[in-house]
Amino acid sequence: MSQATQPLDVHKLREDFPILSQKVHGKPFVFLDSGASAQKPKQVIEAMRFVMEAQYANVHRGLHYMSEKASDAYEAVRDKVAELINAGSRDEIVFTRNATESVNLVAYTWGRSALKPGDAVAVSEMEHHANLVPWQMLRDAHGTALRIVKITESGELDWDSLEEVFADGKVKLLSLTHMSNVLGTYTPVERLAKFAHERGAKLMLDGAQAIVHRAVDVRAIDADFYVFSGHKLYGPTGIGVLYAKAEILEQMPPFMGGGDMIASVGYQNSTWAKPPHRFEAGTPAIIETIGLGAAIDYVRAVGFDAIAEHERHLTEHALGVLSQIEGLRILGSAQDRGGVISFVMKDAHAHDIATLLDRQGIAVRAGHHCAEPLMGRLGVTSTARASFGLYTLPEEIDALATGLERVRKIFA
Amino acid sequence: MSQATQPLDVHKLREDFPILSQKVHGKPFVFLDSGASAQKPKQVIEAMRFVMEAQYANVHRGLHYMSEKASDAYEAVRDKVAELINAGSRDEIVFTRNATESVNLVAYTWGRSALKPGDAVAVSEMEHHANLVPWQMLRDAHGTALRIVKITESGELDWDSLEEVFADGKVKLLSLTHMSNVLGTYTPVERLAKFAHERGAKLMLDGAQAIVHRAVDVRAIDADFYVFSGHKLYGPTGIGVLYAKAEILEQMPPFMGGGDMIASVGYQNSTWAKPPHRFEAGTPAIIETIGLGAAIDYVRAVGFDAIAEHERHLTEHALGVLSQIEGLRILGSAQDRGGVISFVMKDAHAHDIATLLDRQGIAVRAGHHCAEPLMGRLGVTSTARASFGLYTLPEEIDALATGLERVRKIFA
Amino acid sequence: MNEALYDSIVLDRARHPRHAGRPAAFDAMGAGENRMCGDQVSIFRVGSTYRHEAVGCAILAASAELMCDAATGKNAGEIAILAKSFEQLVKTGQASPELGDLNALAGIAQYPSRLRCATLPWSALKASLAGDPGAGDRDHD
Amino acid sequence: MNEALYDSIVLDRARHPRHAGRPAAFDAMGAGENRMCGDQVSIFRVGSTYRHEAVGCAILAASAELMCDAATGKNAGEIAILAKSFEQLVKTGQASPELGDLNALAGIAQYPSRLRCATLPWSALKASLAGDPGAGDRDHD
Ligand SMILES: Cc1ncc(COP(=O)(O)O)c(C=O)c1O
Ligand SMILES: Cc1ncc(COP(=O)(O)O)c(C=O)c1O
Repeated sequence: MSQATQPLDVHKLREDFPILSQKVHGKPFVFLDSGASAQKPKQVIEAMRFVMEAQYANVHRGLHYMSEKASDAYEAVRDKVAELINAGSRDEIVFTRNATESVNLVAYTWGRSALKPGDAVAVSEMEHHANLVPWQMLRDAHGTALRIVKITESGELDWDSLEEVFADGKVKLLSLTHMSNVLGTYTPVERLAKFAHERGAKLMLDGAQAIVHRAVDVRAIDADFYVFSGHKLYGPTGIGVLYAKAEILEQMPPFMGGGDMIASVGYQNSTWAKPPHRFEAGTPAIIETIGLGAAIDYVRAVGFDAIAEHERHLTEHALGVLSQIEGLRILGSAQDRGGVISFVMKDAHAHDIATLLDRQGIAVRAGHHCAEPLMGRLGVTSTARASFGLYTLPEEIDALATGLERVRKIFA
Repeated sequence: MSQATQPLDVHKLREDFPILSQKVHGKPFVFLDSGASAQKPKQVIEAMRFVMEAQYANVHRGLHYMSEKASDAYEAVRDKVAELINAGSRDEIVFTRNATESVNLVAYTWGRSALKPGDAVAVSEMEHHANLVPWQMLRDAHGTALRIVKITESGELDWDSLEEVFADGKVKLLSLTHMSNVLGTYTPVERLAKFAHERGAKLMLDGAQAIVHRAVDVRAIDADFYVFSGHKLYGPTGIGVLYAKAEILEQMPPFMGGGDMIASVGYQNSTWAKPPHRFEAGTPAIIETIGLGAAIDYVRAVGFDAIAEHERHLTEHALGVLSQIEGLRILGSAQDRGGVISFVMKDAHAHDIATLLDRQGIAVRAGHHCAEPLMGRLGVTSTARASFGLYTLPEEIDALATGLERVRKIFA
Repeated sequence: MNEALYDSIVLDRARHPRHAGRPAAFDAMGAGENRMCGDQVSIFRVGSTYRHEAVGCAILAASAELMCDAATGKNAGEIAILAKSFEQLVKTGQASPELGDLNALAGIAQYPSRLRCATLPWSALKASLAGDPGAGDRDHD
Repeated sequence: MNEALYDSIVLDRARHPRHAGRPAAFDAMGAGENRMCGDQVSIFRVGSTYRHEAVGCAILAASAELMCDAATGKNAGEIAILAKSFEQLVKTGQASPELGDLNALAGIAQYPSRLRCATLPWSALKASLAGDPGAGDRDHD
């Protein structure tokens, strides 16, 4: 265990999250569902309030004070995002609604222009629907193939399968999760980028989970596309990010048409603005983007090294205590894993687990986690999942274990 | 002037909008840019704060308390929107980012499935880019035609041109603004619906402006599609609405793929959820939707009759005082018009007008207002535009007039 | 801890079902599926008795069990009335005497997101009565 | 009211231009356009003098005028240095002696959204020097 970084003062950080002091069913609220969406610190809530109370107007086209203030605040977040992921330029950052829209944007625009019918897109067995369904839709509309890279029993990418999928040279895009929202697995992204690039394919990473837990450097990875959502990163809903390398973005046709994405419009023809504006049609999520900026400031002030270290401790602790529970099985055992743990219990269905834990104030998620095919691969219909945030306490994991013991007794 | 409705107590309402008491360049802030985006009442700011501080989690798939609370609050807004526009069912309400996305959604899904190459879409000369560019993109991708219905000198729809555009029976969609964001013109939507339906075409209305100023009844209009944005209706950014008749929505293929829009997902194939969820992929704009709900509650409590009456007075007053200013020309003189007034001034460019007014604390918009082709039609490159909200005072219009007199003297 | 929903009847019937398993021969069947969580249930009519095959949570299994109990010997009209009362029960949490053991599921009213677990067997039962095996509830939400 | 940007030089030159109008013959030209607001400007070099055709606001017109004044008689290297100083001026609002009358545009620094109005003629001038008439600034933002 590295001692290089100062451990988080989690109790102090928790004061920033008003919701965590709520009671649920009369019990202290134990929120273990950050993987679905994280809670918001006061700093984010305050930033959104501030813009609405003091600096609000529509952006970009306004020549008056409020519009300039709002535009500046909005565009400043592009710089913050670029810094967060170490993009080469702010113009490589496109604002979307969420990770899902980011993937769809790439599928609709790059997919339908850079890919030809017969080209293949490869994803893995452990993708979120957001990184599977858009490629099925592209396949059906555009004639590209869709290939599935297998995972091993431990829940890691199967490199033999990867080789196989790439064997005939048809794969032009490898689109993978950076961290599985079910198994917690981190994928070896630098190696994957090299692998894909050597074979003439681009690499897209679904960073919806990964962005939250560790520092991400898209240039060090050499990712061609990287997507994530603001709401999992302690920011508001309604705002997501697409990163793509400048030379790729420049070649991409627009996704949606409307205001702000054009260079000029005539009744018959229009020309497109340069990236990133080309991909941001209509009034953007101004307030939410500014909220995301505050979230980025927040996590960077806390520090990704400390967050990663904290979550590593939590995950180790959780794996330890959960493995003590009779009849409980943890899914996935990847070497490199983040703070997301899925499990099933003998005789107790995941939904019953979630409902019974809820009565104890403990929030976990139960279901297929938008990864239905992975459920089939794992031989289950659903799992219960506990996922951690920077505000999660080891005691909360102990409460989960106690709660699960009760569940076990009820169903024993 | 009807006396049926109680006049608004505007001074009292203004207390709900914290931003209006800001000073700008040391002057009282006169915000005449509500047509671009409206300011937010405390009630909306508070609703968003509340959800983030007390009831936040991801929606739909959660079996725990916070998720149920958030899901209930989110879905309740669908009912509020359905009531607001008198939709036949809550399932006819799709949440999007903004009006722009709503139009694009229809163009991508209904446009590419219900329209065949050779079919035509008709729009008017006074459309916002949001209701023009998506149809150009559809034309280029799908082979549909795009036709332009002319407007008259007064800035109203030219019915002869409309007849002409429909003459060969190829038009399958008439997509029109319900209220022009440049000229203020209201279009006669009931009559247009009848016209289109008699000729076998659907009617789509861009209600981005109209929804703010008067009560809208999509069933009385018999509109097939209706779109608007939350941020112009005193709600947050990042949330918009698409209404479509149930039987149309049911036939529409999905737009984006991902979580929440599926019935089942396999590695190879997926099936779609019923509307409206089919069109809402990924984590929705939960906080913003709840904010929109608060905005709807707010405007309905104020009352659309009173709002319409107030804005009619303001518009009359503004047309009166502005027409006194030497060298100022108001664009458009429609019989039925709302609280948006565009003008140009002899010798003073719209940008110079906006900058000089801003120095006096007065915010107006200047430019092409995302209606570049209309600028050409009107023979100008840009206009200055004052637009009103429920919080606008007649005195603010007088301040505008005084400011414009100064501008005139500077350029005289 | 308020675990009333998982009272002894519910747990007992979930773990020790009396009507589970596909009969060798049957007069009618109906199925229901909740694709969001993978719950599946089939209902089989054999004369005026019912059996089920339920794959899912305890609430689904117990609901299927207690429904088979209650439906036995009833005709379609009587079952329709029972189904209505049951729907009231799970929505309001108000027990009502004619529901007998089914009242054990009243607690579901506190868990709106679990409602479908309790009502899915009833959709499948209706489908079996309608003679349309596929007419069960297949929505995602 | 702080209307310093619209001081007498700026207004005077916008309304009474000395270098406006396309010359019958010229040695080089360059154009710039701001599509967001419709501003357009062309710059023509005739020997070592400059003329412009500016369609847009007063800031654009005045900037084109004062630039033509300042560029007259200068070579490409000198103009490049001047352009740099001008850029500093409009970004920082700090007047600097070598800019002479151009300092009248210092006030633009308070209006970031109007910056392009002042710099567009300079982009067009650079394009004319580069010998690429279309290389002017055509961005939308
Ligand atoms: C008439 C009209 N249509 C469409 C839009 C686009 O709205 P949004 O930018 O919120 O998508 C606007 C607003 O600018 C508008 O005024
Ligand atoms: C791995 C992964 N990818 C994509 C998504 C989709 O994110 P969103 O719903 O914010 O678009 C999620 C979140 O649910 C996720 O966990």
